[in-house]
Amino acid sequence: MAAKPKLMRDVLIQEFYARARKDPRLLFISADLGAESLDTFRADLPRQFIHPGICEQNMIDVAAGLASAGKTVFTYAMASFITARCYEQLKVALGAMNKPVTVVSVGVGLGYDDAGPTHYTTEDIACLRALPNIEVWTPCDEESTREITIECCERPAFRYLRLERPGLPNVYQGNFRSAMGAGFCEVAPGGDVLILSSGYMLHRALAVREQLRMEGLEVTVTDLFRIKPLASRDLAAYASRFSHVITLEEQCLAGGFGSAVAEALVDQGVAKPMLRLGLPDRYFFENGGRGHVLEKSGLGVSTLAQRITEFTAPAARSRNRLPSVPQSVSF
Amino acid sequence: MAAKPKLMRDVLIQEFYARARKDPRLLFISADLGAESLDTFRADLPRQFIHPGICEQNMIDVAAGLASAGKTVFTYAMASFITARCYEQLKVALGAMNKPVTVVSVGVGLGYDDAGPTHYTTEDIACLRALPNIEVWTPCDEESTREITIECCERPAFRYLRLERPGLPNVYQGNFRSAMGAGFCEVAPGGDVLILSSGYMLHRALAVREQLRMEGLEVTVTDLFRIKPLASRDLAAYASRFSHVITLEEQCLAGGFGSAVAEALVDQGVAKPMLRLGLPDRYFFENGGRGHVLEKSGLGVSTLAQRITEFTAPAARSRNRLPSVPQSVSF
Amino acid sequence: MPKKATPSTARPRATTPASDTPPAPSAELLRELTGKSHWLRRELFQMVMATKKGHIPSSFSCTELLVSLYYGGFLRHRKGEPHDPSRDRLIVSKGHAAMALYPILADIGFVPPGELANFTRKDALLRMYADPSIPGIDAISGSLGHGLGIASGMCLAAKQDGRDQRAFVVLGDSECYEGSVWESAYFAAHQGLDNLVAIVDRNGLAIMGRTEELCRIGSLEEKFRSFGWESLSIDGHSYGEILPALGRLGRTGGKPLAIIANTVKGKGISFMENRSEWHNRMPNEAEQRQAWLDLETNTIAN
Amino acid sequence: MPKKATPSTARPRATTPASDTPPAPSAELLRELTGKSHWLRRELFQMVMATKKGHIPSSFSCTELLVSLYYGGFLRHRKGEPHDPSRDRLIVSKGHAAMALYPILADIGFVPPGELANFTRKDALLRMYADPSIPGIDAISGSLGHGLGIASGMCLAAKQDGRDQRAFVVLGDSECYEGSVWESAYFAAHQGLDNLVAIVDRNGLAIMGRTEELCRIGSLEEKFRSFGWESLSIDGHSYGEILPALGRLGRTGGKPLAIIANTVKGKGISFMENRSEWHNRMPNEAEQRQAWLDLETNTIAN
Ligand SMILES: Cc1ncc(C[n+]2csc(CCOP(=O)(O)OP(=O)(O)O)c2C)c(N)n1
Ligand SMILES: Cc1ncc(C[n+]2csc(CCOP(=O)(O)OP(=O)(O)O)c2C)c(N)n1
Ligand SMILES: [Mg+2]
Ligand SMILES: [Mg+2]
Repeated sequence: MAAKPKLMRDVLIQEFYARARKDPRLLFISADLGAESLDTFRADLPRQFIHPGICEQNMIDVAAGLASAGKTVFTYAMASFITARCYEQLKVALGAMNKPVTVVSVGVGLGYDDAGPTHYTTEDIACLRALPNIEVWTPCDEESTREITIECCERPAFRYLRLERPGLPNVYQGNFRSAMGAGFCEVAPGGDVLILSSGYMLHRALAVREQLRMEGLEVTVTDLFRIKPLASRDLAAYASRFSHVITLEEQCLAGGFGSAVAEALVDQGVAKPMLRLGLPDRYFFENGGRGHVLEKSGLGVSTLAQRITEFTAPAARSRNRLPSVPQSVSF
Repeated sequence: MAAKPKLMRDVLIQEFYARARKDPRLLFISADLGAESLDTFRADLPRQFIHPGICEQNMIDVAAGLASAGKTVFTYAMASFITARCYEQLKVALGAMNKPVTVVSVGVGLGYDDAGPTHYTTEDIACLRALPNIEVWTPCDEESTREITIECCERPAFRYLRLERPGLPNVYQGNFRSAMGAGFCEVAPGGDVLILSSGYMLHRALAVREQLRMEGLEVTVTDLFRIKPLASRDLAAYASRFSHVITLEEQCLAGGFGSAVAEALVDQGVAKPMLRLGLPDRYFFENGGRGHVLEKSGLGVSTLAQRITEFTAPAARSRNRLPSVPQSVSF
Repeated sequence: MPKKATPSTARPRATTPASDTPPAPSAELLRELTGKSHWLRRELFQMVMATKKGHIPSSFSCTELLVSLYYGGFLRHRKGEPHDPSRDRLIVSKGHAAMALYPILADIGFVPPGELANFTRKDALLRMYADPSIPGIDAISGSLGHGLGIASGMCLAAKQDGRDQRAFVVLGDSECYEGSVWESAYFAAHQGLDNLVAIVDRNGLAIMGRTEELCRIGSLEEKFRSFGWESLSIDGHSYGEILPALGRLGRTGGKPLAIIANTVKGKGISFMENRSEWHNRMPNEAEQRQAWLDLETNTIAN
Repeated sequence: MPKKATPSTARPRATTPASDTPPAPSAELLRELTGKSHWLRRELFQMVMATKKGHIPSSFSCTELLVSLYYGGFLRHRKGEPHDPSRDRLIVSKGHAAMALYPILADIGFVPPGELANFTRKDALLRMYADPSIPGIDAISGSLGHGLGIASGMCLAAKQDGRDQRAFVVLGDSECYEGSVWESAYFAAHQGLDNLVAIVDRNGLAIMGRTEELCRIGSLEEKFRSFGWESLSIDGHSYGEILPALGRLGRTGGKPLAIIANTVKGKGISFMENRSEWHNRMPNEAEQRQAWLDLETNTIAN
């Protein structure tokens, strides 16, 4: 069995640390979220670690001020608190002033398993991609986390990084950097059906792909790791090669990941049968953890496989569809 | 010429006032945004008017507490400050606790003309429709403002009301209430091309329709005033009767109004040539006011007419499209 | 030999003004409450150990505060009637310690006692962060900085309706970094919410270390006073100080009341006391044995 | 006869401690600055009247504060060099009054003087709410509660880099309702930002009325002090008090400095003074004549 994957936050902090040791302009601000690697960082580089108290709004404004004075700043906290709680600060102080600050969010989606709605962050893609000047990145493994971190250190910009709480198994083998510019990367080819996903759910997509393959359906899984700026034209051209496009996310469907893909296809005039798989539109107060909530939400691996099979089965093309759908569209 | 339309906020406050006089459980909280009608309200019903200071976060939490104790609460402030500034409070205290509070936002879009990015609110549709339990309504005239207000007083729920800063000319003539349940209403019929819009931009859509009519192109203008819950099936069925679907909004295109429509069409399997017209993805620091910014953003009436003509012209069906678009899609 | 738990006499003494002091609690009540502390800590420890989920140190620093509210007669309620609208309200705004209420809620018949063993288990009632779906819980928790505003709304509603209802809010000291706390502080003072009590669990620790080293908080007593509150500091593990402090409720000349309770995070488990690293950690087997020994011995002088 | 503008002697006196007081400003400087007040108010009035856009009362309550910073030698800058990185920073965090800087920025050669007449006009440089695209403006404004945090970041960076650079933030008193202000207050104190000065324009008015009636603010001097700041109150229209207060910069024993400047909203225009309804209103022709008369007479005793 493979070694337990490193926590994404440790990957990021270690990479940042290596550069911060050489460059005192690199500053790390945490609103009281820790990490093993951060203990080392604090001990070695106390002047480059800033604890602003548990106040996310001030953290973002301070980061804007530091960046104005030439610092390369990473801000770091739990996903909901570094996005929803200080959304206007992100909009005004980082977005409108276009400050090169990296906003590192830990535990997106249902990552804080047992915590419930206050910690679940299922609207961050919808909110943050609505801001001009921002970039939104979702790594899915150690390599992609590392490469994105390097990019943030070396070419600072206003970026939002969506880290998972746990470490995730490897997806990339040295090929992430070359894929970075494109914004998406086919990580498992096969068949006529495309699943687009990212982060934690990308791994679930891969599991669904395995299950479908056993059932005789081949699907391609592609990591759409940069949801903003979205490579709309390239993505649409790519998607147009498939018969069906499926998006899989651990976000609300309104405005989220699948919504961004739908926008791209519609804007580029690519009409494909598309299935957007994501969380139902409600708050989750269930005990039982991430897997359980996903299961109950129709996002368990077998349920997903079944939903995809049904969606892509020829019969489904007329079923569950509006009577008034035109039989032929060309534009 | 018609009388100058009443400010939307005055319509809302007067309607609320009429009920509040009879029912002391109705409370109005303003984070320091005034209105002529509010001066009357404060003078007559001082116990039912609450000024929490200029602190939008506390305003929302207090409203949640009041609602928990059976009060019918309206909270009121400028659009950006009552949405972005207290977004996590909306999520946690009103959304997750499902409290029947009406969040009244004034000056959505570029409504605060000369103010620039801190006051422009071009991401509120994207953010707020991402919250479970919320309803999102955009009135476009006096009648729709009044009817929605009555609904909020009589059947309180967690609702977000997007008011314009200025008063807008009449669109409805006694027919809004009967349209309310549907969530959208055809306000100007004609031709094969559908423009969906709401609020301020609905009026621009009507102006564009006039111009296009003079140029010989008939378009239908439909007011999609409830963007959440979205009547996806009905809307898709309705849209499928047209040859082209156009959305027009004063929001960012990522996750906004047109995005919600695109989601509905894609989810319902209605493939239509669709054009999403909205703001470019940047912050606006220009002087010159709303009209000027819209003009510069390609949303001036003649530019819009031209964009729509080009989009719907038969020649356009292949132009500006990806080479790989399938020539025939049926599903 | 295990290090003994810090005796609470090491904490600063109460600053309650001498005049207008409520009568001292009886020795009998003090004994009863001390027994409840002892009981609650053991219940909580077992509850957490069952699934290894929850926050012990944060719950143990406010144990005496919660016991005082429920068993000292301050949080007026009727046994078995969580939905009684006249019940006084309590929001543990430092929501990671709201779980400390569960054994109490079971004890007073608000939730079935059998549920304690199912804490955080699949489909069970009691969640890591409490919310109003649990009988007796008055607000959602888990995000810091909401409780004071929500409780202010409740207290204002009670006043408007002429109901004699109070609300208590337990805040973390680091929670008081959140600006929303101070927004609500203005509001409660201006509205004259003398039916509102904020109790700050001043254990001196955030997750990453000591508050005064990370980002100085200084005197919360002075801060609340400067925001127009009646404000006093006490030893938050001493019933002899907590009860008189709570007794000031209703004697504040129309002001909301802030009680800064100096406490020890992890109080009662020697090796957890005052150690921030235990915020998110679970004891191993040897540590569990030591912890249980500490809890059985109960060296806390309440 | 028009009502005379309130003489500033009606305001509370300074509380600067007697010891460690910087030398009193010379009579000549006081005369020069008084002239600048007179000039700035008239410039602003004309600027606003041209397009009937802007916020006069909010600008007039902080006129003397801004004049002191630029012409009293506190905000160190080089004429005509807005992009000099060593320039001291100023954020008018009550952004609706950031426009009050424009005539000064023109005067010191940061923006072309001709731009004043184009304030808020299409495609012109000077906007209703200032932002860094305007030379000499250090942060975006228009949303309350950001300036102190942004300035804190700037001051911390200066300290880390060993640069002798300061930042001044002008806050509205109602802006201090915003919790984000207090979040930043903790931070600045903890970081020892004695190169940071917060000046609160304590005019006692929000948009809807008097702060103490809407939602009591009370003593901001005490609040800042309780958050670890050096803090003092002055008459914000009296140069004799403003200059010594600013002179305390660098003598605060490592603390950031908060100056609570008691002011009159609309100061200098008799019928606007202390009247919240003028926040968003424009004078009609008769009122304009009256206003100009007041401004020409200039009854303010600085
Ligand atoms: C708004 C918000 N920010 C951050 C967190 C993450 N968090 C949970 S508990 C905690 C530390 C709380 O410290 P304190 O308030 O002192 O409580 P204690 O456990 O010490 O009693 C933090 C940072 C949160 N829950 N909510
Ligand atoms: C976050 C935020 N909320 C609300 C507003 C709207 N607003 C602009 S100015 C103002 C009143 C400000 O009063 P004060 O800070 O006392 O400034 P003054 O004009 O009295 O100097 C308000 C509520 C805003 N700009 N930003
Ligand atoms: Mg603590
Ligand atoms: Mg004021």
